[in-house]
Amino acid sequence: MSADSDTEALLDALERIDERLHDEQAYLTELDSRIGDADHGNNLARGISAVTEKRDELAGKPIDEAVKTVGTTLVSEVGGAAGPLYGGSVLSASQELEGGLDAESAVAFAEAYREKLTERGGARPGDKTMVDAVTPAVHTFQRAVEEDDLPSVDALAKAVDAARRGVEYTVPLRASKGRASYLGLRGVGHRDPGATSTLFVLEELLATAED
Amino acid sequence: MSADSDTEALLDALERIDERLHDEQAYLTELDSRIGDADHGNNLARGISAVTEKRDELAGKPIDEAVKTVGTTLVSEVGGAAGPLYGGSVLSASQELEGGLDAESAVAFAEAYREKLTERGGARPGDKTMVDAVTPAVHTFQRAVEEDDLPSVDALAKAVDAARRGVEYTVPLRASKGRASYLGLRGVGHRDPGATSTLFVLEELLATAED
Amino acid sequence: MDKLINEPTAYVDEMLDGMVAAHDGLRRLDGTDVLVRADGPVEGKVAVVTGGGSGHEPTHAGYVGEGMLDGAAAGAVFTSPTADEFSALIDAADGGAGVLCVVKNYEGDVMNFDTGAEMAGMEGVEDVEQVVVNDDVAVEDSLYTSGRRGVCGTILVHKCAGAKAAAGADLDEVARVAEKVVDNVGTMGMALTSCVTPEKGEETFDLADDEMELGIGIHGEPGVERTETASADEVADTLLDHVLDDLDVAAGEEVVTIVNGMGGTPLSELYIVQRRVAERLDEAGVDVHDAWVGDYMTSLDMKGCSVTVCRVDDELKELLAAPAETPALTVGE
Amino acid sequence: MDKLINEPTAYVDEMLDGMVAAHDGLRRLDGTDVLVRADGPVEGKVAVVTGGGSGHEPTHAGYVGEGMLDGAAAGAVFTSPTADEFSALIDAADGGAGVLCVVKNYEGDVMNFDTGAEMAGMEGVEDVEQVVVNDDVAVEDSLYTSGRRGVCGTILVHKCAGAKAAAGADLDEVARVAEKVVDNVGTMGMALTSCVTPEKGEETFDLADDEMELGIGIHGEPGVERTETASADEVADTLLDHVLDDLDVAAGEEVVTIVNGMGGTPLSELYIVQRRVAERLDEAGVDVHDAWVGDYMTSLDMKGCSVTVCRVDDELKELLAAPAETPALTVGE
Ligand SMILES: Nc1ncnc2c1ncn2[C@@H]1O[C@H](COP(=O)(O)OP(=O)(O)O)[C@@H](O)[C@H]1O
Ligand SMILES: Nc1ncnc2c1ncn2[C@@H]1O[C@H](COP(=O)(O)OP(=O)(O)O)[C@@H](O)[C@H]1O
Ligand SMILES: [Mg+2]
Ligand SMILES: [Mg+2]
Ligand SMILES: [Mg+2]
Ligand SMILES: [Mg+2]
Repeated sequence: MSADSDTEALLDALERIDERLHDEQAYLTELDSRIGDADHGNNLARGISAVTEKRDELAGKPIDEAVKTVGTTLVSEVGGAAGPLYGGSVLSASQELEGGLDAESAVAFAEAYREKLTERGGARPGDKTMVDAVTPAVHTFQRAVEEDDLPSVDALAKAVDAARRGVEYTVPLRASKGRASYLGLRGVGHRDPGATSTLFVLEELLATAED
Repeated sequence: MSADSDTEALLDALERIDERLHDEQAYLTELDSRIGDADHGNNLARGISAVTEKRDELAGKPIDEAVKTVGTTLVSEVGGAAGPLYGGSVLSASQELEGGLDAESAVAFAEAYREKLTERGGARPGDKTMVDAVTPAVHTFQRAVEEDDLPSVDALAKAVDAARRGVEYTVPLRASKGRASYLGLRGVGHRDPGATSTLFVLEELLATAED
Repeated sequence: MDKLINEPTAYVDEMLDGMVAAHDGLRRLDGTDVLVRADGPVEGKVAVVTGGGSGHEPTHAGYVGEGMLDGAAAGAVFTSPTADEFSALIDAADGGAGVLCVVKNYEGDVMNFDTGAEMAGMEGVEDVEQVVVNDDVAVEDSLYTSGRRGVCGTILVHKCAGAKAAAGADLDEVARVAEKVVDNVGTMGMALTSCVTPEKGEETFDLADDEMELGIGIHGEPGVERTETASADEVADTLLDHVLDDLDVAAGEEVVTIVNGMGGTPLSELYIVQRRVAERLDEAGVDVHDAWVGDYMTSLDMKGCSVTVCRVDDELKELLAAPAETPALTVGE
Repeated sequence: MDKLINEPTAYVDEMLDGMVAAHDGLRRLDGTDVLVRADGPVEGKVAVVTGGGSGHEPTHAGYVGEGMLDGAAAGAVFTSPTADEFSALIDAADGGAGVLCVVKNYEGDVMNFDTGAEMAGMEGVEDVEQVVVNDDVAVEDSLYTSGRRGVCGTILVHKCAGAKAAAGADLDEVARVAEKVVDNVGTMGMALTSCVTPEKGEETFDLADDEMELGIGIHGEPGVERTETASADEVADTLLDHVLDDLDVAAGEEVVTIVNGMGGTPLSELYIVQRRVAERLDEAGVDVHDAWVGDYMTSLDMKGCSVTVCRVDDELKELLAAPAETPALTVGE
């Protein structure tokens, strides 16, 4: 059944993301200590651990329900800014997967994620937040699928590339949202933690898709 | 007049003691940090400064009155254990100098100082306190003057020597009085700050006498 | 690591248990990190609640009790609580007359509280109002920031709103009073050392012995400027000048001040700062109605302080003087 | 140096001015480092006074006020006040019904207080009694020590004696109650870091990151034993075991506990210790009547804590619950 194999892929992806975020926990927290409050890696590690603990529960669900549970779990475990942003956006975008996961619904999911994220946090590109990784990634993915008719994996590879450039783009910026905004020009020269973690998640999604 | 020259000598001595205690302030405090609360040098420096500020007032007094003022000043400025011990003993012994300062009254002063000190603090030789410098110094001075008929300066030199041995004697002792007593065996191996400062004062008295 | 802790991950949980063990007036909601008044919810009274990351003790739950807060949600260290926790808090505190949520301005707190309030709304708590405190004058409120942070002035909001609610006012009135404090309070802080979080176990930022950070928040985040250390008087002057300037306090006006410690600075030093703050206000002809000195909103073991000034009128003075009985603040009858 | 100070030599003077600036209830005796109740002396009431070195804030003057102390003399940092100061304190506090001096056991304090009492006696204050507190169970009371130190248990002596005096008891009765607390209280402390005195500007003793000192006093003096650091629970167990053992507390007895911070340890960690103390006493069947958690008697910026246990009967419980209004401790009606 399609629901099952989609969810299976999700579980694979979550496992990879779990490993990656724990590997990068200290690094992300370190980035956050430069321009924030030194907890971003810890927040995400706590969240993804809670998600993977629900592995069995997720396994029995169709993809949209499973993703929804991922979102609510993040909302109720991560806290801080990242919790409602990551979790709330996943939660809200999950409904795009009602009919299962394919190239089209993946694009819809991505766009819904981006929309909810910007609506919730009020950040625009250039504000030095996770939005700077998410926006170019989503637009690139969308164009690659819808206009260039690329296979999803190739489209995702392009999206990851775009996100990576988005992360680098945050370095010289002055933040206008989040704790980094309190620093004014002192934050210039530092990578945004939320954008960076977004890139890590996308990289793991790509690795799953490539397998 | 005898009163004047005695007081003059006292002022000379106080000036030297003032310089010495300030020179050794950090060292005495350091000793106190090993087995006490790291303030002995500061306490004495504060006290001797207050005394030398009264230079003009002291200059007009006969020796016993001047020494009495030194005692009360120490009592009201030093605080801690050293204040009542040093100051109270000087204060109490000052009356031995009513007839002026000579070898005989100096012995009486020294003995009265020792007596008041041990009465007030309840420490005996071997308790690892200033008593370990004071007791041998006083006894040596007394014998040198009264039995060996040595001139005061030579007697004082012997007393200083005795005090120095008293200070060294405190090193391997376990304290039974003062803050050092709380340490039990951990205080063994450290010089007592109060005995050490007593030695410094005696050395300056000797230097004054020798001039 | 120079900390009295067991597992870093158990930090918040064990601290909350310790608070409940010490204070009969507090109760922990099962399965949450929310503390509420043991005798609550108080039927017919507007509830005043708050929440935020841990590490600021006695903020937040230290102010839960008669005459002040009805409950507080605790997040992980420096991390705002999740929406669920806020929702559980609102549900438990509601005594039927509505709930005022006092939130320190930061997107994380606001977003989680918003979601929590929505969730509580779904469960039948209808009247939930939010007041956002943004007293940190070190941060410009401009397009380039997410607004000013909420810091130590929040305690005065808790006190006044709590007293108003205790006096039987309705939700609108309680919210009005809270907003009045927000409109009249300013704070600026500084750090002499970084704090050490239990999870990281080492200093969040490097600060040399002869450096300090001005305009810090309460999460170990860097401040707005790094300078050479200065005397207590100079520090007091700098903080106070910024705050007075921002509030535009004039001679003849009445204020309440807080010299707040960041957790690792001894009380004696706070009084040295207080001395100068009082001297300066006296010189400026500003009337100090009351002065608080102590650790009200901390940043773990950080050394440093903040200075808060709040302009008060008769209403606020009366609310500040009203009785309160909480672990961290007691005002007698 | 990470301190909010001006000149180190002005430390005590400026701190006292800051206290008076913040607290209307306090008055400074001209030309001294003595703070007394602004509304004192209270005619016909026994006065309860104390004093000691500075650096332990809110001890001592933080407990001056209605229902507790009538005045306190402040010495230089960690140095007992001089006899003059004690004498001035006794004179100023005397309301004609006699003065009880609460002294923490240490030769310096006792000698200066004795001399001060003699001097006050010469000036017409006749009834002066001294109670010496020696609650530190870490120190053996033997020929080899100058007796046990007085530490945090002293606050309970202040509270009970102050309440008894406020209730109109005579000097003998006030002294009896103070002695009763002394007979039933024990404390043990530990340090994770050395404190830094303003004059020295660096740590008094070296303590590696993975070491702690057990059985410390409150003057930055070394403790009785240096060990590897341990978890909060293990620390709580060690301190509590020593105290319970010394007091010989049995199941079914009632106690009040204090988990006291040494100045640099955040409140959150004290609650983690409190959690374990409460758990252990519960297991032992000891009834905890009340638990205090906070910075009551500190050692500048030292990190660490002490645990105090005091056996209480109905009389002491009533005195502890009596109203008090002081800068550091308020008990409502
Ligand atoms: N308003 C916002 N919109 C989008 N992203 C934001 C916003 N505020 C913060 N972020 C992102 O959140 C990240 C910080 O997350 P985290 O450290 O977990 O939360 P907190 O800031 O509450 O400590 C930032 O690096 C930034 O990418
Ligand atoms: N009971 C006592 N008898 C004699 N000398 C004492 C006694 N107690 C302390 N001392 C001396 O006082 C010295 C410490 O003085 P100081 O550091 O100024 O006072 P404190 O101990 O109050 O900090 C000790 O080194 C010791 O020589
Ligand atoms: Mg963060
Ligand atoms: Mg000393
Ligand atoms: Mg955070
Ligand atoms: Mg001392």
